[in-house]
Amino acid sequence: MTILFQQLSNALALGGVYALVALGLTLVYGVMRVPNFAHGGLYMLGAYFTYAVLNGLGVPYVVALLIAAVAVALLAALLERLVFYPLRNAPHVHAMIAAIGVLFFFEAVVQRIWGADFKQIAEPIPGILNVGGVVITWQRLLVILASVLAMLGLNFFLKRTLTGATIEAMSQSREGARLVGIDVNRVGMLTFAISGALAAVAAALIAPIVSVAPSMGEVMNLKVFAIIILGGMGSVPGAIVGAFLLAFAEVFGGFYINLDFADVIGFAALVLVLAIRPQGLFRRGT
Amino acid sequence: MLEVQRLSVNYGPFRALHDVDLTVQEGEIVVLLGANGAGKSTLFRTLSGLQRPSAGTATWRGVPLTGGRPEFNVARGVALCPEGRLLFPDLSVEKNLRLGAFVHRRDAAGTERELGRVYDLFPDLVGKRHAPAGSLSGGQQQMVAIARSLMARPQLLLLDEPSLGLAPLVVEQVFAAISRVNASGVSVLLAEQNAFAALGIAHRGYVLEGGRVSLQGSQEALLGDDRVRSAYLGV
Amino acid sequence: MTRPAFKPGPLVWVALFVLAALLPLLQPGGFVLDVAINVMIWSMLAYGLNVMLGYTGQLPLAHAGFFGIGAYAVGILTLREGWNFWLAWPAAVALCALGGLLLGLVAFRTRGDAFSIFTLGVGVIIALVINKWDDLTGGNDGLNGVPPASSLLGIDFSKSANFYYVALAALALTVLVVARTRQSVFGRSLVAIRGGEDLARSAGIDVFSHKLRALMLSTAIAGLAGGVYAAYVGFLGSAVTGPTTTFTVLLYLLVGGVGTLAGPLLGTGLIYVALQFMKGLQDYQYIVFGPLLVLLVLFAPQGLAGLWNRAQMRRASARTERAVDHA
Amino acid sequence: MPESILEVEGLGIRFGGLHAVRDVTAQLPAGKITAIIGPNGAGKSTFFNLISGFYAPTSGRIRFQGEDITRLKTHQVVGRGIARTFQTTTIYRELSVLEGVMIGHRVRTRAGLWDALLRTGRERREEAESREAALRALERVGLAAQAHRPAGALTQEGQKRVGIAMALASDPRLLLLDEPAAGMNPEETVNLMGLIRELVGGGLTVALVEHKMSLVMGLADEILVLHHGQKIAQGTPGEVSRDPAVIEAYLGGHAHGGQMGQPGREGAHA
Repeated sequence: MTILFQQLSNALALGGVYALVALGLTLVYGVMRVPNFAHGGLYMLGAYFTYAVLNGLGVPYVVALLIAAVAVALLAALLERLVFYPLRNAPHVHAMIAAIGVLFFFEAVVQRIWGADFKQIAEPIPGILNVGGVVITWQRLLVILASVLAMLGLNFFLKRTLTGATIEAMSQSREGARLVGIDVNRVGMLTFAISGALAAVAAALIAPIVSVAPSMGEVMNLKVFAIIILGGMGSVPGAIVGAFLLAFAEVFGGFYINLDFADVIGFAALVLVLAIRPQGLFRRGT
Repeated sequence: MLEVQRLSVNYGPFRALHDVDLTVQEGEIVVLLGANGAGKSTLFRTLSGLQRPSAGTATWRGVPLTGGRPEFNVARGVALCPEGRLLFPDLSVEKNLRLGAFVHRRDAAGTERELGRVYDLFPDLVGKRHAPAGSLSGGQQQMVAIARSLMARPQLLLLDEPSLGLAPLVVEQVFAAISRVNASGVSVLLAEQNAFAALGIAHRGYVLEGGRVSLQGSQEALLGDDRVRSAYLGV
Repeated sequence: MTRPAFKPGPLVWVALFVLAALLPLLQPGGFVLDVAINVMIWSMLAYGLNVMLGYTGQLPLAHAGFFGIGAYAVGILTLREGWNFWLAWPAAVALCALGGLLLGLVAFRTRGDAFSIFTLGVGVIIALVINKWDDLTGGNDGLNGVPPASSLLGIDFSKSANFYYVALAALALTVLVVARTRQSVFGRSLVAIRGGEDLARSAGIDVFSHKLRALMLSTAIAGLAGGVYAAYVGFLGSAVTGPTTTFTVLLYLLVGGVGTLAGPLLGTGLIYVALQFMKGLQDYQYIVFGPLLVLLVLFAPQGLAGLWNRAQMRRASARTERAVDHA
Repeated sequence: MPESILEVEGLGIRFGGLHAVRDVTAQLPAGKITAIIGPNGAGKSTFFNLISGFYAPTSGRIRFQGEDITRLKTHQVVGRGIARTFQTTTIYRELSVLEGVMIGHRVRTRAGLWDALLRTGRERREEAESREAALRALERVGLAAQAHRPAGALTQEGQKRVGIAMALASDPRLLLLDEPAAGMNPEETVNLMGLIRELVGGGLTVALVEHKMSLVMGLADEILVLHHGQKIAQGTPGEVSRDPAVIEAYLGGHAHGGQMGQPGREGAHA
């Protein structure tokens, strides 16, 4: 029972992190129709920025998280301007390849600055919470709560604010958005910035649990792409459901079948779903 | 007024518009007739800023519309209700309409007022205000599209084939609505295949053929001209 | 009539390979030969990728995985099962073709971005399975001591200078296969698919079956390259089967020119050799590579061979215009 | 009624809530030119897409030369002898005219990957056949002299002809032309009409979607009128242009009894 609950809390925390990263990716895909392979790089940078700010400025964890989020958001917006905007009319393969280049660049730069070995971020609230024999680490609880909060915030922004509506509008009809007077370039940059901030928040949340390494972006990249294909590219609910599905498949598959193959199980689930439903779970057939 | 002078548009090697001259005076309804492929939609896309011309000018009240920035044109009071509607299908009708007022986002009261006016104009939409726009019937979607362009409070409304695919009764409703909008002081440029319905409410008209203006004149003159008929039916 | 594309004629290719065959006589071992063999291996992989991206218009991202399957198949069969390299190698190629078939059956239910990402996922699965399946692949420790290619006709291929000819022959075969494919009824149908699937369909082309066969050819070539790699390097680690390898080869292909016959060799040669001169940079090569990829797609997406083509075409059209003026 | 080459029966397709084509029953007479007309959005292109196997109908049947082809895939439909062109000039611009048109003959060849790699007799034979078929098709559309130019360098009309040649290279019995005259000037349109007549003279059946009424009225033996996805009339140009339902569909409800009702104005081409 305790073990089951622990696995459950692991899966929820992991799912929350996956969801935040995948949401940014799916928003960018919806608005720009670009599969942003550099997204994992932004996530990785978020972790390193948090690490650097914590160590360099000695500020509290939450402040470091916010600084990292803002920094990565700005960087993502810049990326949109410099790379994706000029490629908006080129074949998709081009944008995809450019994004891969950016990802490699980020990784190499981080490796240059911080080295290839793992970095540790201390848990802001160490220890565990014990409620009637049910045990959960504070950090996992924090991850779950914070990611749910971030998702609710995003939902509020998209559904209840006019600026948020412009993002949804643009993903449904780019020309329609232009015709009502929406500056699609600004929305594009904004969407990139949001995706960067979400990725950085996710990275800062999970960093105390996992170690920080340059390659963490590549791994995450593959997973969130799996998630948004699983959920249907561009679909917001699809990204969330896909994220938790993958997290549960990994955690419980790893626990009950073979820990070594946890990652394989996740991707195998993806292959299976796509073999049956090529357009993903949450996208209407094309 | 809208003043279009020697406007030409190329798509690659293909010239879709050829030296088009056209005006719309303040308060007028001008109809643009022509078969499919005659260049009507290209003209509208150019006037809205979606498409850049290769030559010529188009100005509204002296301000050029050809900078390739639709948001600028909307803010200057020129709104397009496009062919194919280009609604936001998964958003509710009301959200579509509110986004239509995006250029007036600092004037919340004005937007509420305008919302009331378009619901008056298209009462059918009131019951559907919370439904996704994509779930509506073709006629209702067309009403949403027109209403959305009105939310920008245009002084010049560009309507590209508003009767497309609509049942005759709905077409009459739509045309009555256009007349009312015009009566409130909005100038209208209207493209139509439905020549007689359009000429019924227009002051003047142009016939576009092969990207050129082949004929122009008053409502009466065009109604009586065989060439209008032949442009459509070839009889 | 000028040729519209950068196509060194068959004679140029033959001359090139004859020249290349002379290399071991001048440099019987060492650095230069090593670089040459590596360039041949990686350019073969780039040719495999080019069959899909260049001729069929779809970008699969599992190619390092198939390279790995080919390499590990040769490694396991020769090291563990005691097979002769000359049997293991074709078996590895056949295995990769079969893998391509299986992948295509599922992956071609998607197209465009989704196809790329889907195949990327498959590539990751392949790399992970190779990494985790300790009993078969040696897992993290890798597969050590893969024997060199066995002697054939009395030639000892454990010598680099001799093995060089194996790699050269494999590359020549690859170029021949790719060239023949492109210049065939079948290959023209692939180009038709690249130009637009709907148009190809309406021209009566069975798009699915053509894409499937192209992918099988493409993964078979990846396996061919992997086999050479296994016998040459003698050690196999799972890292080389991961997406980074795919992306690196994609960079070679882009630099050389997607969809051209000379591009894969040109790009691989150039970048690989340039890297050897920047040994100190090796760890940080992607600080240069990353922006280079971006700049390439921004400013010269057609690559070196592509740039050459464009210049040729411009010259040709200038010539015809002049001719018209004079007429 | 002449013998028909293609019959559709109760043909319909829905996209979500939209009934793009509804319960259309019609025949295309063999060896004739049938024009499919109707106001914008009437379902004409969808009708073509159904016949050519791009869309699977949600109801009804299609029979071609007596065979049920309703469920066939596009390449199988082309193999049976139905070729089509597209609304916009969709051709392979970067290929030479000849190579692009040779693609159209693919459906008559069987050479596969092994033939390509081994340069088999079949490969060489079919390559030669494709070339001949393409050259024949280019000859028919009057582009033989342009065979080696890049297709993208041709004029709009030239590119349309390449598209038609590509369709002809598949050796069709029925040719579907989707707005062949779109973007052409009057002179080019007249040339195109001549070409279509020649093709039909050679035994081909042609069906075309077109908005240029001068072309339709001057060319078609038979006209099929669609409106809101339904067939509202079929007959000779004379019959159709006097049909009140057609006039109403095109010119709107106010046309009755007005200027439009007057007879005896045929032939007043624009």
